[in-house]
Amino acid sequence: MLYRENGQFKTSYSADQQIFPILQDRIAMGLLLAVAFVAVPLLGSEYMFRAIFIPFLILSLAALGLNILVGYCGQISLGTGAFMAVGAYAAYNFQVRIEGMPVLLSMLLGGVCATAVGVVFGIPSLRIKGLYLAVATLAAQFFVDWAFLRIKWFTNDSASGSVSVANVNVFGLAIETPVAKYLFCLSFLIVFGLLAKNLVRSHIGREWMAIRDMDVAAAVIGIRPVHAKLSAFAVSSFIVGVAGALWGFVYLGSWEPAAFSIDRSFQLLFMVIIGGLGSIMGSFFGAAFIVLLPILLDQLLPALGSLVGLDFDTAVVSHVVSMIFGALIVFFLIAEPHGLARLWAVAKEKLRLWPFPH
Amino acid sequence: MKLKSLALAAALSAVALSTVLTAPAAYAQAKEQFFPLLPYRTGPFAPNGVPWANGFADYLKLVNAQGGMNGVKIIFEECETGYLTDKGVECYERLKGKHGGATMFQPLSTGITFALTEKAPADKIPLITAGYGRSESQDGGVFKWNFPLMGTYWVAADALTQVIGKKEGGLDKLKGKKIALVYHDSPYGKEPIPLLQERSKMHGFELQLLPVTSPGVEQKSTWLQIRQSKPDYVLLWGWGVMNSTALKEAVATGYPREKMYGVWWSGAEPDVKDVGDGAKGYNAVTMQHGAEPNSKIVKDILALVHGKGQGTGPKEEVGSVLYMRGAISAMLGVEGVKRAQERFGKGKVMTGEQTRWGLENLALDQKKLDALGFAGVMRPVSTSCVDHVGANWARVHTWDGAKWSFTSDWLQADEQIIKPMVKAAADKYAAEKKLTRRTPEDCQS
Amino acid sequence: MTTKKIGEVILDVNNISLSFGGVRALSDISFNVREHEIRAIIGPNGAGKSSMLNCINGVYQPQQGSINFRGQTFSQMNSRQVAELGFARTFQSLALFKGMNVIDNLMSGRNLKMKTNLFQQALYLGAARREENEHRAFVEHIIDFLEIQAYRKTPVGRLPYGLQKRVDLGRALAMEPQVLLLDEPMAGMNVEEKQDMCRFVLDVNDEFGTTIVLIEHDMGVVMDISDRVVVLDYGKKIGDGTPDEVRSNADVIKAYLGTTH
Amino acid sequence: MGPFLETLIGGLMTGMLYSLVALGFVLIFKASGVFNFAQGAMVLFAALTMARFAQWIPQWTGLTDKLLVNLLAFGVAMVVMIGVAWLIERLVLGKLVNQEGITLLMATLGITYFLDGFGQTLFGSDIYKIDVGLPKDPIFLLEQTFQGGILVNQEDLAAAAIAAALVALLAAFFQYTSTGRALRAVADDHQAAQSIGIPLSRIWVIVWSVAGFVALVAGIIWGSKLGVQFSLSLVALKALPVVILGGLTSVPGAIIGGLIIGVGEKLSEVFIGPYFGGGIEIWFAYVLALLFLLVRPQGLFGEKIIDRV
Repeated sequence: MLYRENGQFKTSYSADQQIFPILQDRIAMGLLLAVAFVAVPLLGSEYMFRAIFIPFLILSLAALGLNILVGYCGQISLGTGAFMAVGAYAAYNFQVRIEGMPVLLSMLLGGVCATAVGVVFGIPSLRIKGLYLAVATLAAQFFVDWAFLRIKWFTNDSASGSVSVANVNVFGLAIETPVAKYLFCLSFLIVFGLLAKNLVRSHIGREWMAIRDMDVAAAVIGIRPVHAKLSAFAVSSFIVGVAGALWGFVYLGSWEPAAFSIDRSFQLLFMVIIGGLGSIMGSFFGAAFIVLLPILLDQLLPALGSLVGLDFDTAVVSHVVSMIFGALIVFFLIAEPHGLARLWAVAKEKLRLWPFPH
Repeated sequence: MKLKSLALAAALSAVALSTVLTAPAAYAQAKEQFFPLLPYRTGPFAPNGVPWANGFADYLKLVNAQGGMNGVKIIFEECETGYLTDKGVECYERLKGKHGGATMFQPLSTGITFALTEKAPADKIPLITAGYGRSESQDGGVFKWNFPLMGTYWVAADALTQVIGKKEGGLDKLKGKKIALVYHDSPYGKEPIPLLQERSKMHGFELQLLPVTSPGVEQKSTWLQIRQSKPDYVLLWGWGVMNSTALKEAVATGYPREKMYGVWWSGAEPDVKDVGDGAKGYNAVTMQHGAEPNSKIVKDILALVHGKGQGTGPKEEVGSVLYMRGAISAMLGVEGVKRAQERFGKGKVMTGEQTRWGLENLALDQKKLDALGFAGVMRPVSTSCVDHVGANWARVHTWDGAKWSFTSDWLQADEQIIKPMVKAAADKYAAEKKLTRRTPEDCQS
Repeated sequence: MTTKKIGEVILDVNNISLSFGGVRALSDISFNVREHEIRAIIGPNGAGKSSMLNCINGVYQPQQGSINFRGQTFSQMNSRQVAELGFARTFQSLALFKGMNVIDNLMSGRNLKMKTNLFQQALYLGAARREENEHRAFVEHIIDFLEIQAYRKTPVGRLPYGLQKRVDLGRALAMEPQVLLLDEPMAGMNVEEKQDMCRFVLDVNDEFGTTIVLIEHDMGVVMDISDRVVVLDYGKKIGDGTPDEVRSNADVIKAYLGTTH
Repeated sequence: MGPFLETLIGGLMTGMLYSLVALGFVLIFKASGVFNFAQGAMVLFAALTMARFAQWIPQWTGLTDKLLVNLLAFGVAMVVMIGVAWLIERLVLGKLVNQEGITLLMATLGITYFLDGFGQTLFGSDIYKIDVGLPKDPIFLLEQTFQGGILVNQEDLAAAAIAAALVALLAAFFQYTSTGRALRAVADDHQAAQSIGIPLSRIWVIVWSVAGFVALVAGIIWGSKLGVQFSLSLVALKALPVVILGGLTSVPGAIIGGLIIGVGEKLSEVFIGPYFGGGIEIWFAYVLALLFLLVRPQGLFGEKIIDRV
């Protein structure tokens, strides 16, 4: 009953173009932020922060980046892990090689490097489409994996090829405690989420979607595919790269290329599919879903098993998890190609019209 | 539409449930010491991960069956890592708080070890990385919480060079020889390189590095290169499916297995059993473990654990190489706790901090080992504040087509070579992390 | 309509030939278009009408021939360039951006005219916001003109065919074109829809004085609204002139009017 | 010279095996427009089934004759793969008709995860043995011409032979059987195929079964080389550059592409690799394919795509 938009008339185009045109949504968003910034830090347990919230936030950021490329511009990429890696290792190098380099800056610079690499590997997208491009991006994945294993310079000549960063602190505040890390990642996510939203609702966003939906028509109305695709690759890789830097600096603290393997690329792709292609919200839903599901099943299945008297060993559990993943991917593609975000929208639609069916 | 709302419901409930479930039960049981397990029973390396985990679990069960650690029973819980670093970190976070707090962690993965090395000090939980992990972490002065007990990959590599030296009739005879290192292209595989380079400088043998991309099922070109460069020996730093593949390729290119030496991850039954006779003559180093089907400890486990139908894995596996590895690793953890109890009170549950002291002051002499049933299996281990490795002895065993049997006597890695390397590496790490070495006072804590 | 003043020749198509692999799609086509006129291209299926338009706005690259627009001569057009010259076009098989709503589809027509850079857009302050609003205002005029106010926020994929055709036209108009290329704007429409569409085309033509080149099947419509007609058959030009001339052209009658469509 | 020839031959052999996996991709793509990422998972699944039944059948029935056991196991595996094909059509493809390629690709990613998990839950994740009696020992040619001779791996030789035979078989199947022709018809145009009364769903089941068969053979060969284990599903990643290079729709493309990649990768690793510290073959294959694409976006034998408006 409370969720109604009638009586809210837009008197200006800016008002009509807001991110959340409906008052109730704005209120809800405000509450959500309040919870995220105040309630969660007060209530969350350390495990929640370290094992759920922080990875969730960072991966949402990465998914957000990927969604711009896949969801908005329609250029599929199986090399996301590689771009995360570039972000992480580049940031690491800025950190260790330049004395007194502020962490925040090295992370952003990491993102910039990822952008460069992203654009380079995006160039094939001008010639090749769809499936072919998917394979082309795998080239990025494997090459980058190899480069960080082989080229000692990138890892500051560490014997084993894995690197670790000193205590992260930003503007003098140490990002040490789980809560601090959580808030750090959260602010990153919100800022980038906002910027991304602005991009996709401005003309650059329309260029991307035009290319995605009907590239010939897009060209005819004067959109340059080169510009659209490469800008999508650039923006996407930048965000993904920053996410990679966060993953290394804040979540792992010490890492090797395997942390950004092809599995990561697939994981992120799944987040985007399940969450909702072409939806900022969707990226968050997807990340939450994919981060939580295995953890949940890990703990749920043995419990269920013991109820019916068989005990799953950990191997079976993780196999079942991958089965469920697979099944869900297919399920979503069939039942709801636009993912959780769409379900969310549908639910809201219903609520708005409630109690009337239409 | 029905499907959709269903999915929505599923998604939401999943979120809701998880928030409830994943909060660890942080209540302490009376008299129960919690041992978390981070095995990998899945993925490309499962064949090696499984027996290790079973041995580990069985030993803990044995301890309980024998009345626990001075009356303190052990509870343990597994969390599958699949050898994925982020999964490992999640497991660590999940388990560290449970059942009154984790006693110690044994990550069983170089990647996870690296990640946890950053976290353990803050949580005051020691890390045991028996025979693996980062080699420089044996420097207790910098790595207060890491315990690469009974040797690191550097120890393993050093022992192997010595064996080869012996075979040639003296290390000096290695001059002008060529040794190829076929290694898993990852931090794990790269660990031995600095030491081998050091050795090759000393003795003037040529070291050929041949990385194999994980998981290592594609090695044709590697072995073609070996066939062309004809090294006198091949060191195999492989793993899981990579080992059997390497041996098969060796057969296919006709490289003599007698001249192949593997690290201990490449020297267990799963690595050779499906190559069978093809692997006959292949050697691997063992760090105080190995196939010991007749040792007392194995008999005990068969009697008190499998006998009661509580065996974790199949009976046949008990006493196999990696099974023993797991059992020994578990034993070291248990002994660490017992040692701690000697100082902080027998029959009490030890905190991670106390256990750390126990591990740092391990004194497993032959008598103790015999009592534990490890007579003949391993040599004494004794650690100190600066030395977190405790022992650097190794043996080589050889596959005769059906089973592994020891073909060398005990060798000790050369401290003169390893010590300075450890110190240098540890200092570099300390510098990177802006750490200062521990003071003698700190050692007393 | 007779009152409308037809201007100079602005678009001159000379000896265009196009082929895919071996297949000749167009051979040696020439015709011109005067300012403000409505120029129709007719012909049976596969006559090469759409290919002709595709050559003009750079979707296909003709092997021979040149196109002259307002004194500039091009042997090959590139879509971007053509758009900047002031060409807009609608598509036979709908080519709307299905994932976007009506407003965004029309706004995308304004893309060429939007100048703020990526960073301004990311911040969405000042310039970027102002720009959005100005162009939004213009788009709203078109929405009113095409009488689709009710569907502003509807994803075009969900609109009925007739309306989609209108949005397609709207997107072209949003570009404020000098020359409007319409590829079968009335194909597959019922009578009312056709009448509406005719009205829009004529209004565009005399309100905004836009020059229009249109492909159409429906002879009735063509003969009513167009000033001059080009007839293609199997990639060749077989007739050119006012509707009446064309009607009386023997080849045309044989090739086209005779046959049923 | 000797080493070069050796590497070349080795490369060709490996290439043959790549083609075998690539063939699976091409078949399915031709007939159902699906870029089947799950081909690797199918290889693993088929091989697991085969390996385990070869192990179980003697235990259950007491059969000892190795050939017979292998044949039985093969039969079982084949049936299973047909079942898988049917289920995939039923539960996945049937419900995704006329979706874009990307969607279908993602669907097969889902199938991949499912099959990997399912296979290992059923059959375990240890290393299993497939022994169809392929010879293991190397033979040496031209020992008088080259010192040390040229090494040829008999197993690879046999494998390559089988692969070649299989390709011939499939070619014949497509040429001369009515089903084969029907498949080609579908490949060329779905509507047309339907209009002349070829039921798509059945065709798809058949194609996926054929792909399953190819996967099984590939699985057996790789399996007997490497042992049957999770990593087997990764051979799909080796086959991707092959299909891309060869063109998604061309069977000969798959073969030639396979050979090119196989040779290119081995030569690069052996002769260029050392200068880069080795381990380059995995990405070299991809970069090779990529560079090639830039010149010829539709691949070696793929059909050219024209945008119609």
